[in-house]
Amino acid sequence: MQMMKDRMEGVPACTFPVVEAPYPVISNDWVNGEYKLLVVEAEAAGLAARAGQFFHLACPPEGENDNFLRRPMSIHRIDRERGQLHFLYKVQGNGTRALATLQPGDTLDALGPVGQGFSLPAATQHVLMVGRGVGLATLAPLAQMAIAQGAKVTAVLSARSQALVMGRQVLEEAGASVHVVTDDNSDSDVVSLEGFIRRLHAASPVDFMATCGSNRLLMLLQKLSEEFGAAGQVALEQRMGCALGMCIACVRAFRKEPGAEALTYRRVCWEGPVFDMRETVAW
Amino acid sequence: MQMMKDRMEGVPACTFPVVEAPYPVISNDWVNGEYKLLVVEAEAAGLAARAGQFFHLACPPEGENDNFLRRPMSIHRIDRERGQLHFLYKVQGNGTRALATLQPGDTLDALGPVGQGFSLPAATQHVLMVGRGVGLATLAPLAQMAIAQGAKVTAVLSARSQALVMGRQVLEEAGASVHVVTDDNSDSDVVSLEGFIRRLHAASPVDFMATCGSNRLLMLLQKLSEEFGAAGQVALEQRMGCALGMCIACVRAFRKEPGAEALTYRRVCWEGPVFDMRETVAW
Amino acid sequence: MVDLSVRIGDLTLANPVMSASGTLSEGLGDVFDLSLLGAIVTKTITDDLREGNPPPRVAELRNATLFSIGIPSKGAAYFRENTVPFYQRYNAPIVASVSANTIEEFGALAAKISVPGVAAIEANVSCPNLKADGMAFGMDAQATREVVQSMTAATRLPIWVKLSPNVGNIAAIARAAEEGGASALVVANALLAMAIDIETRRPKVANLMGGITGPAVKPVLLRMAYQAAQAVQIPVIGCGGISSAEDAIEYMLAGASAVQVGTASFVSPNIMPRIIKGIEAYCERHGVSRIADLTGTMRKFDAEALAMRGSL
Amino acid sequence: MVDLSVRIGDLTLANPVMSASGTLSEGLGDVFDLSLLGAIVTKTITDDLREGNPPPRVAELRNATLFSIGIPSKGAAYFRENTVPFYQRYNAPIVASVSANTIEEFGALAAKISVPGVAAIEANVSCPNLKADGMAFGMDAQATREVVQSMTAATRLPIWVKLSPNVGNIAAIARAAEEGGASALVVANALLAMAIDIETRRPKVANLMGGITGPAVKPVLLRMAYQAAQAVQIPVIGCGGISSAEDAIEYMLAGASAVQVGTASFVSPNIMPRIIKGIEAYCERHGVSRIADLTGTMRKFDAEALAMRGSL
Ligand SMILES: Cc1cc2nc3c(=O)[nH]c(=O)nc-3n(C[C@H](O)[C@H](O)[C@H](O)COP(=O)(O)OP(=O)(O)OC[C@H]3O[C@@H](n4cnc5c(N)ncnc54)[C@H](O)[C@@H]3O)c2cc1C
Ligand SMILES: Cc1cc2nc3c(=O)[nH]c(=O)nc-3n(C[C@H](O)[C@H](O)[C@H](O)COP(=O)(O)OP(=O)(O)OC[C@H]3O[C@@H](n4cnc5c(N)ncnc54)[C@H](O)[C@@H]3O)c2cc1C
Ligand SMILES: Cc1cc2nc3c(=O)[nH]c(=O)nc-3n(C[C@H](O)[C@H](O)[C@H](O)COP(=O)(O)O)c2cc1C
Ligand SMILES: Cc1cc2nc3c(=O)[nH]c(=O)nc-3n(C[C@H](O)[C@H](O)[C@H](O)COP(=O)(O)O)c2cc1C
Ligand code: FES
Ligand code: FES
Repeated sequence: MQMMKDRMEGVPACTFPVVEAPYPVISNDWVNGEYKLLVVEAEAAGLAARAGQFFHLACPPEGENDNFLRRPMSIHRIDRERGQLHFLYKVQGNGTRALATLQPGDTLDALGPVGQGFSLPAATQHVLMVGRGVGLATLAPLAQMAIAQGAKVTAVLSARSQALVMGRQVLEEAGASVHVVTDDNSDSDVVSLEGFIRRLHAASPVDFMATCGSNRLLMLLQKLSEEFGAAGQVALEQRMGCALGMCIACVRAFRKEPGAEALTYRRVCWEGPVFDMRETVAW
Repeated sequence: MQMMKDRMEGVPACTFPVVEAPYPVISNDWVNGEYKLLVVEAEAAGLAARAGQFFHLACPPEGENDNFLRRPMSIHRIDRERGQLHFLYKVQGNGTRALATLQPGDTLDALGPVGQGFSLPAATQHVLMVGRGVGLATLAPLAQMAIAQGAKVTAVLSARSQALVMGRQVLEEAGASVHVVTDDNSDSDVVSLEGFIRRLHAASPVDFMATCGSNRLLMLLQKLSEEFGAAGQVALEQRMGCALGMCIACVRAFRKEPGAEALTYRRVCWEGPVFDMRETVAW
Repeated sequence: MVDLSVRIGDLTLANPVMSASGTLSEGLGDVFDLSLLGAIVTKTITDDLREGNPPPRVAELRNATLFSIGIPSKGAAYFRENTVPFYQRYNAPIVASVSANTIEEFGALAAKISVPGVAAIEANVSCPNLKADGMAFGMDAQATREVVQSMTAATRLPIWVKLSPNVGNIAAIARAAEEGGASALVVANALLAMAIDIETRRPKVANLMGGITGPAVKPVLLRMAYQAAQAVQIPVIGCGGISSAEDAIEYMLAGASAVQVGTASFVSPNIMPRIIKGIEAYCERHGVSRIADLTGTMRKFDAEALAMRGSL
Repeated sequence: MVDLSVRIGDLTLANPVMSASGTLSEGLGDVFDLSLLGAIVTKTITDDLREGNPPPRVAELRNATLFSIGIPSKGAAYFRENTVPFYQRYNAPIVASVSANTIEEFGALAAKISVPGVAAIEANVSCPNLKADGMAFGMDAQATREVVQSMTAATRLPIWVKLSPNVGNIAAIARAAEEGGASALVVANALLAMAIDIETRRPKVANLMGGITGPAVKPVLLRMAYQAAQAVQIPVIGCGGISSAEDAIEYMLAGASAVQVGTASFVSPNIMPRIIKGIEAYCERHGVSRIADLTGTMRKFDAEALAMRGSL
């Protein structure tokens, strides 16, 4: 705590909420065969991030790939005690492969926090979050926030196999009750999940739902949230230029109003990445 | 020698004299505050290089600088016994700064040998070579060649200070008698040098002269070689694209015939880098 | 102390660095104080409401990006009521970029947005995404002249014309814009380009073609800025691939009076203030007391002296 | 086994990879067997003797080069007596690139070099270095048409036309060349560009402007190759920034029947054989049995389906 205090004193009056800064890398280890967890040391501006916000990360150039653009990455964990930010990312293309080369002692050039995070109605009692694959990275801070707000959290983690389940520990530490479903176990399909959620809701009514990373899950939660009368939000992805609302590249089509037929483009980085499920068009 | 033989046996029939290949780096050390000596392991094609030829070196990308083009570099020493090539280079711009980062165990991507080297008339008795700065890098293999051909070699090394004199050892090992002149010592000016060369010539007539790296020295040797009736060659530099005669970028103006007034462009990489002094235009 | 101010027609800018249209929005104000800028050029608007192109709208290239945004627009009324008041909180002139479907509409839109707070109007006659095959007003000298005439007749604000680089003879278009009454030229918009994902065989942006922006194409745009500056008397504002003070200075030496920075702000949102500082440092190092004195001071090689010389 | 051959008019090439004019000479034969190439395109000659531009003629750019060579030439007689016999030792068709000062001279030169061993003639109507401000035949549709007509009247060899990219409407020029009787188009020559050393304030090449070549500008040239291929029935040969099999395939998907490789051979002289192998491997991986089947198989996004979708 003392350390934290000193760090905050060193920071100039934080008039600009978004900072482009070098973050010292603390660790960058594989969590399974596909994902790495990047932990960096953060200053006040970075730690002010809210659940659902993201950072825009510069990936080091590698050989022929200069990785010209930054890459958007959700905050997986905001550890204000230790003054750390966690990113959980899938190593897939040129950019994330280059990110994967960062080592303790290197610095991560990150821009953020940016975007509209989750907003949880004050009276929320029971949050259900369902995430698949990398979607899990984004949902964890919501659990932290919901529990801090006094709500109960049930997190359903869906993955191809048990070995690919991630984030369980972060969620349980935050106080969520975690339910794992896998393709291997044949309980990750929509029908099984719908059954599970209906039973859960019957036992303890769900009044807020959140998801990320799967169209299939989004459609299921859209249906159930409407039926249950629960609020619902979804974190979306799109290719980005600036992450600051400037280039208007990261649009997706949304209903002009919740439930409306008429569509309009909105910027995932600026109006989102978290959107009301009722205005979101499944893809 | 056994090692050498094995290496040569591994090489495919050398129908193509110019090879683009990875050369294992053996060492890359500073020889003074400005120059580094890069020693690489070479195959038969590389070791077939002749005095005055050069290689076109790919410099690793570094940060924003992709060092798109290769850099021409003279062969400073062809060590056929050890199967090594030496490059002596000045660290000055983006490319050479990147070259300077190569470490033992890395590989150097080199294209060569290319260019027309020195050609020494068979009956040559006494070779005088005068080099300044990086010019010395280029002249050393000529000493080796001349002595192998039975000629005597006097090498004049000119430098700003004693500390910047390089290549003395290579030359002496080859059997040349070395004379050092420096600005600090006030004996590197043209007048002093001219005196020295005249005395040398009087004692032991010079019938071949070579130089590299200084316009001032070129003009002096042009005058003296004409007066002494000695042959003379000079190694020149120019910005290059391909080093294979293809792009016609590396031209300089030359006399159409030795001594002629009419000028024409010739490619430094293809018709040179070694030219007859009598067709060379001082700059 | 270096005098950083530059004059663009009747307008004096505190420094020569401004945003390129379509690359700045409110969000940049979350990163630094936009009052530091020489000017704030806003995203092009049309008076008709537009959603823009379908996504994906951006692809990463080597040292460059391919953007295909179209001109999403909320119209002139929204601009007057929201955009202008927002940027008026900053102490930098607002330059309003506009586009339209016809010459008359260019004039009408210029009139509609000539409101207090707007210091100049930039005519985007060159957006490569709007018309099939990239054809635009800016590819034709006569159409360019008429667009400017229509606008100068409709407003007393200075008109800047942002040229299209997708032309054979930029000097001719530059002269046409000057004849039409332009106060300054922005040279230039983005070169039309495309890229294909060879695994899916699909174009990398949905709209097939887009504008290539960023450092990769700077030498082409720099050449055009030079040619335009040679062709006209009015100030030229360089634009294309500027991502450092060195790039900005290169444009100024070639004849630009000021510069616009686009894609570089996406890569590094603080780049514009850094460029301003960097130009200042260069001027100090080179003993230049007024930044405006850099404009057009490239020293050509003497062709004759060079003709048969081979010096490095 | 993939069939690598492609047809360019009446000519069948063993594979679609050839040199770009001005980027191959005898020296490359010291590195690999030039018989591996689809064709050997020789450096542009004029009939008059020329020394070319003063040095420095080359500057390094990011991911690109700036070349300002001019057209040094030893004339038609030297070409017939030396260049053709030299390349005849290889088993690859020779394509002779020519340029001239007038339309008539284009025809006359074509006649002079129509000797056994030459398989086609490429008209370089686009060299950006020859005329002030980069103006060239290739910037004008009518002049391009007449150049080709003059050449087809003077020789029975197929005429390829290498277009200039420094134009607004490449499709119009492409159609003019086709109407003139061209057998194929090469799209395109180098974009005119410049660069300034801000410390010395001097241009980086003595001639001030030069052609920017290499990967940086590929997306612009690819767009032009696509537009030209859409506009004509004759084969298009893609050229500009190709430095890998992936690049070559991208051009073919966009509509090119073959490709020319330039600057990449300077960076890596073995690149052309590597590209040939790489295209073959891609075809095998994708179950394409004839390389010629790649041409024009880019799959456009369905505009309607996309219109309001937001999928990644
Ligand atoms: C708001 C947001 C939060 C995200 N959070 C996470 C996270 O916490 N963990 C994680 O693993 N991934 C996350 N992603 C996805 C992540 O951005 C991509 O995996 C990453 O950009 C891929 O980069 P690459 O260079 O490795 O892949 P490549 O496919 O080589 O990338 C090529 C280009 O496409 C873009 N791109 C590719 N996939 C995506 C994508 N899914 N979303 C956006 N842009 C993409 C890249 O940024 C790059 O510009 C998030 C995306 C968004 C929009
Ligand atoms: C045939 C030949 C042999 C050479 N041998 C040696 C040698 O043995 N040792 C040595 O230290 N140097 C030698 N040089 C010079 C060496 O090539 C340059 O020092 C080097 O290219 C500089 O690269 P840079 O990126 O560090 O410099 P920068 O100035 O950043 O280079 C910018 C560009 O200019 C070119 N360039 C700059 N200076 C020269 C130059 N003098 N000659 C040719 N191109 C240049 C570079 O290749 C590059 O393309 C030789 C040059 C030639 C032509
Ligand atoms: C995302 C994006 C949107 C743009 N929108 C506009 C626009 O609305 N109007 C306009 O005149 N230019 C627009 N441009 C072009 C830029 O203003 C600028 O001319 C171009 O990006 C080249 O500069 P740069 O290389 O610094 O990015 C846009 C560019 C980008 C990258
Ligand atoms: C050094 C050099 C010389 C060139 N000379 C010619 C020429 O004589 N005739 C011609 O049509 N194109 C010439 N070009 C253009 C190339 O043929 C080619 O169109 C251009 O380099 C683009 O391809 P690249 O990016 O693969 O290099 C030359 C290019 C270079 C780099
Ligand atoms: S990424 Fe630029 S507006 Fe969203
Ligand atoms: S460097 Fe290309 S011809 Fe000499």
